[in-house]
Amino acid sequence: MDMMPYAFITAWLLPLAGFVLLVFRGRKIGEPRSGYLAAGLMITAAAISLVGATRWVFFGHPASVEVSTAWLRLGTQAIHFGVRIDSLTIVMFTMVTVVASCIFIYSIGYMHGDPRFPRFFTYLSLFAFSMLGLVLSDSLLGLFIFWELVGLCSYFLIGFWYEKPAAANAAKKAFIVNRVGDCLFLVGIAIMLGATGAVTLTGVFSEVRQGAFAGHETLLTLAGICLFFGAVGKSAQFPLHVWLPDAMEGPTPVSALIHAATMVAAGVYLVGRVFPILTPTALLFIAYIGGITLIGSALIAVVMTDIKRVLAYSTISQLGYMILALGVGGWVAGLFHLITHACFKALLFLGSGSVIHGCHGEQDIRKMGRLHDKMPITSWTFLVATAAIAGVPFFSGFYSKDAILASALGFSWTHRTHGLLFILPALAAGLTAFYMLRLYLLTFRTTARDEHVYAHAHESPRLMWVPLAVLAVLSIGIGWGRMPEHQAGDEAHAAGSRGWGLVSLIAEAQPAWTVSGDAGTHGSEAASHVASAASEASHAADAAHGFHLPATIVATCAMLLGVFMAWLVYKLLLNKFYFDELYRVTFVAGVLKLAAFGQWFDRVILDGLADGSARWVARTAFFSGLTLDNRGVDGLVNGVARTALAGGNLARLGQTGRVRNYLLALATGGALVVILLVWMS
Amino acid sequence: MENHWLLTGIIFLPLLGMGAVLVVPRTWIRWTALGFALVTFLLSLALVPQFRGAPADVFGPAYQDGFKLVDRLPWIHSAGFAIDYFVGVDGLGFPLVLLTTLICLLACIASWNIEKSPRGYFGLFLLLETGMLGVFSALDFFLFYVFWELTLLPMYFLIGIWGGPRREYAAIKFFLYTLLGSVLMLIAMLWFYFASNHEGSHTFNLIALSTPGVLPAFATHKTMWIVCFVLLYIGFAVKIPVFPFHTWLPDAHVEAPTPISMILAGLLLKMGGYGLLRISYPILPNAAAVGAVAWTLGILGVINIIYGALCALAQTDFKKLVAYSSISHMGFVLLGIALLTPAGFQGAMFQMIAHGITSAAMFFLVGVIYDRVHHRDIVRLGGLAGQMPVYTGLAILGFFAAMGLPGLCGFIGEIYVLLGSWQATVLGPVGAKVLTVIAATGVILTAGYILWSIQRVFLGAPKPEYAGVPEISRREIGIMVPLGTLAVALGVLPWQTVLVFVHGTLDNILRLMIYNR
Amino acid sequence: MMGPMPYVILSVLLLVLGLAIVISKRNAIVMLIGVEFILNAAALNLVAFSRHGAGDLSGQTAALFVIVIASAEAVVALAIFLNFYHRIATVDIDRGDQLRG
Amino acid sequence: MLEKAIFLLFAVPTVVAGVAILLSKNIVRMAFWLIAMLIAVGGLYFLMGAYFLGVIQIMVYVGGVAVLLVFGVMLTSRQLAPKLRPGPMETVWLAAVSMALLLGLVLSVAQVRWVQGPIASPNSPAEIGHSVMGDFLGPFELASVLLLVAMLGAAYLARPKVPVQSPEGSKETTI
Repeated sequence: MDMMPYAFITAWLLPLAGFVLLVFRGRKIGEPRSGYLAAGLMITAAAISLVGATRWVFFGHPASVEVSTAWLRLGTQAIHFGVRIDSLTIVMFTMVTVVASCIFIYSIGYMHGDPRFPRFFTYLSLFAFSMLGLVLSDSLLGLFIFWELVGLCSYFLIGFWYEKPAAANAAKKAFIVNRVGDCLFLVGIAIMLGATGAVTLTGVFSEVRQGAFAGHETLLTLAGICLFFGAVGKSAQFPLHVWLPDAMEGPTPVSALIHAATMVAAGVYLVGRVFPILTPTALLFIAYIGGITLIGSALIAVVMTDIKRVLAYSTISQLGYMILALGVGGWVAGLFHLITHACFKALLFLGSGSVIHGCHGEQDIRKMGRLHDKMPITSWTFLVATAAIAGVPFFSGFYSKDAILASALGFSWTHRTHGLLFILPALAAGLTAFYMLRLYLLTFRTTARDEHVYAHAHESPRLMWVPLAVLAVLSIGIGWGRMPEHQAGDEAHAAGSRGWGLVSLIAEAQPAWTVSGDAGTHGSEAASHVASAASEASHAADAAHGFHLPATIVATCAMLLGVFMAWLVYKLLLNKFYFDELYRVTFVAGVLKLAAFGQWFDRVILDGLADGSARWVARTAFFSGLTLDNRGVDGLVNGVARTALAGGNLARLGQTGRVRNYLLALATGGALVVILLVWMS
Repeated sequence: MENHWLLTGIIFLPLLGMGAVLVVPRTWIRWTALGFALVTFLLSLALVPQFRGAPADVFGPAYQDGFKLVDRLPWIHSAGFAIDYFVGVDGLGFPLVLLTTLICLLACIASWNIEKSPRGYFGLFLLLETGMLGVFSALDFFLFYVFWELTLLPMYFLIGIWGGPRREYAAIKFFLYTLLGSVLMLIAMLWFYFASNHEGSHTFNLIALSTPGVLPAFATHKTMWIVCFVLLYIGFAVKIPVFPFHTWLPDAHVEAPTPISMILAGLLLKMGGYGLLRISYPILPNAAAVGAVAWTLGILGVINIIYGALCALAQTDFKKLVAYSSISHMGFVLLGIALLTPAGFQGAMFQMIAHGITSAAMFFLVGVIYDRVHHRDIVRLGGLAGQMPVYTGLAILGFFAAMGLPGLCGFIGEIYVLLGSWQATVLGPVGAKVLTVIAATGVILTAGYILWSIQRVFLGAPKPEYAGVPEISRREIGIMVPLGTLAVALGVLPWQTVLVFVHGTLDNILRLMIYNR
Repeated sequence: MMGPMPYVILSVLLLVLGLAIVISKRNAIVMLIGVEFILNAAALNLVAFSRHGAGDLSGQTAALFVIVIASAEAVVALAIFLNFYHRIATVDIDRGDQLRG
Repeated sequence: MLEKAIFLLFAVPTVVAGVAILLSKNIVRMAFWLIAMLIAVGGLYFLMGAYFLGVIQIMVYVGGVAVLLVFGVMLTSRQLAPKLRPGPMETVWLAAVSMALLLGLVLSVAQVRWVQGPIASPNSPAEIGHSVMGDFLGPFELASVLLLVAMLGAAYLARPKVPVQSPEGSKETTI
């Protein structure tokens, strides 16, 4: 096991090597070769991590391995830079490398002919390095550093086609909105460092466990929420999700890699990592944010007509699922969904990229249709991903979504006041099935609505569809597995019934101790309703066992309903051109109204809020920068100067240069002296 | 104490260079200046070994023991005054001396295309370097003051003669502001001198003045140290510059020629922060620990951060934007110093070095554009990424380093200050935290103005009027490479590159504070 | 027998009158007239004290010098004013408020 | 008594002359009032027994300086149109200052307790000549130099400015 961390570190540094090579020699290396170089390094990294993961799973392993080196001292606190490897790291690392490999290969085909081809792989390599660093990092500070770096790569890649003002704007927006979250993340780190004197996760946990926050539970809650706000920004949760739809201005592989599979999931990963210190109140807050996000964006996705935007809102919705799962205590379920979602959403994006590529840049699904004939492989893989995300049994999404619903149901069952936390995801499950099937049907089935697009559509080259196939296989099979029966962290029952598959591997990493669990059992916090309620929820994963069946039934029903509706629409509107109008008069009118409202709210209120605050800042900036600084502060200073000048001028009045005035002054002075003398004598 | 000639040599070599520049033939002037700047830089590298080793050996048990390469000669010992030529460096002065020689070397290369009377330019330039080196190594208050004023004069002429259209206004403004500050400093200096009692006589010796008991009158009179602190503070605040003494900076920067802007932002502003750490805090530790003082300085620091960033956001003159960003960044220095935490001190010191690198880089980058398109209006720029890809890459590196991107030098300074000030106790349980949170929002604004200017300058469709703009030249790349390398090196290994040389001294200064005893 | 008192009082009157003339008149030539008043006041004083106080001739001699200097002054001043007049075509002394021609 | 009468006879015209000049607007009249004042002062010198001085006063002042002044007036009186008068504020201020000065000086003079010394006897020009060439030789020489310089200076200053053709012929210069 000793070599384990170093193997992963090697795999981690490979993309960095690619980045360094490409940044200095990119243009020399040229178009295809730079892509092959980056992809080759990435595949090597994936291979290393797969070997490592295999070894980890099949040859026994400790709970976690940590390697760190002294990095710096912050004041008096020594800060180490280290990596921490546990089952979750292994899973995430492998997922990132594998998905990234697929997307790197795909990009070679997709970006073919772009004048900045090497640059693209430079950024991708840097992104892969940063993302893997984020996964490996053992401290909050390390997480933050790579957190920012992935944000930077996201900035570069969204703005890759910077000639388009929309792309440049979207990139800027993404970065700045993320910075809002990061700012609070930083505050969270500051709280943690201030209270515990540690930034490593293990250090923080043990300090918190020993009562670093005793008597300051509110502060701990605040810290948790601050840290969570980092995730809100990065994982595009309400209300900071506004950047993600705009981020679709970037090239499609970027959307797949960064804005679907990996970077946006980093927020979920972060919440999962800091889960032990989240107080019940913080968890409840998280759960509700997730709930609002998932239903809102699912509604909006229904009315989107841009293929990538549908997927973007669907991504936000799915991330909401994960956040909600973590919020209700379904730690395993949330992270499980993260992995499955990464596979099928990457596949969906790559599929959409393939469609866009095949349709020569067309993104409007109203102009597509019957593309199944032209690009069968894309169509089939897309269908697989659609099934996965919709939650069709035996596809990966089914298992993970089922786990989430079970956790949510378990939570709601024990806390009836929070029933909404189950109803929302259940509803959204139906919506998901509906809008995804709608997307699939409109794109690949029905009729060809735009002859031009249809006529010129073609299947993508092999370089692009092979990754699709690989991801399709993953989208089906990755979710298979079984949870171990024993309670998490309960070593006594470890020998009981071993689970298998991905879910069991994730379950191994589940934190054994949590603040919320602790709060309930020790009663150190006042046994408020929320506290005790959520404390039990932290064991929702265990409780969920009993709720799996009902959750499955509900989810499947919702899914079937969604599918049925989509099929109905499809049947009704087959061969009809004005499908949107007919849409409205049929049964989905209400849903659509709601969706339209959601979209309006999103576009007008939230985006308006973001833009408005930007405008407000700009106005303040212009006021302070131009008016206040020039007229106020500088004016004050110049005022002093002007006063001095005026005083000088006043004095100059006497200085007329006229002999007579001087003489008069002289006489005045003389008179004064004489009178003074007379007076004194 | 034994005399080391190395430091004296470093300080006065540029002065020698000035003499040489004044006599060599016209065609040799640039090379002569460059040669002297280079040799000075190489000599200053010889300081590094002095600061390697165990912290206890390098920094000594107390602040007063940490000085290396001390050189001391009697200078003015008449009319009852005891003024020494007394120089030495510790962890505070050493990195700044090194930074000075480096930035001056780079600025000298950046000055290559100065056509207007180069003899005078390079002469004053080297004089300025001597002045700054003297400030960063003087240990006698009087000597410090002399060097402090010595930097003022060349700067005045360098802006006033080689500057832009409004150069006279800017130069006068700069001069008046700084003079105001230094006059107040002079009062405090004389006050210290006549209040001091070091082995039976008055003294200007900064080390002696920072020894407890040397200023007996100050031990009891609270008003006295507060007044002196305020006098010194205004002197240094003008240089940092702290709101509301900052308005000379944008004007001076906009009018100054590019290399002078590099020096002004990269080095001259550091004299303010250095002065606070070298003079105000060690001599008046009680004053610094007063809650009201810490509050004032902390709030002013936060105002600097936010206000500077807001002002930067509003500018359309590229150089003015960078100038305001300097104000914002120097706010972190002030905040870090004000709240009296080890991490804050380290962060402030690191931020000074980091800002020295990034601001020099940014001003240089702006100068590169200005040389090519002859204006600095951000609104009219755009799409340069297509025409000047290498330049764009370097510029983005420089700007992101300033923005505080992890892995680059700006980040370390900011996070040290923020994390340090969060833990401060001098403002009560909540005060420091509130300040920290407000300061942290400055990070968003920073991202705002940096990204917005990147977008407006580099991104977007290429504009036809800049079609023939030549790519950054080899000389200019040569200037950016050291700066970029340092930005990365300092960002990745902050401890090994900077903090290991300074932390002991900073801890010792902090230990001087009553507050920490 | 009168003392020096009336002379001194007269001299004071002449001084004040001369001063008033110099200050109030803008004509350069008239200013000279005022100056003559002041000089005569001084000379009157000198002579009076010479007669009633010192008892020797130094006062008278000094008065003689005053007359000499006054005439020299008048000559030079007139020359200057003529020059001034040629240049600016006025005798208004207030126009001569610049230190250059 | 006679002495007082004679004193008043001369003193009153000097004061009247001063006041008249102050109030007058005609520059030629002012010049004549000046002559009157100078003659009266000369009379006072006679009254005090300074006969030589009185003669000199009348000869140099009235014959020289006053005539010079009249010439000046003539030479510069081409434009008399604008009345050159001070502003009202200035006049008021001047009046106040003059009164204050007068009052102060008279008061201070009045406070003096005069010590009567020996009355100098009337003297001859020869005695004055001895005094000038004896005790006051230095000042005398200085005064003569001053007169010379004044004469030369006046001649130079009053000389008309004629453009002079320089030997090179191209440049016009004024000396």
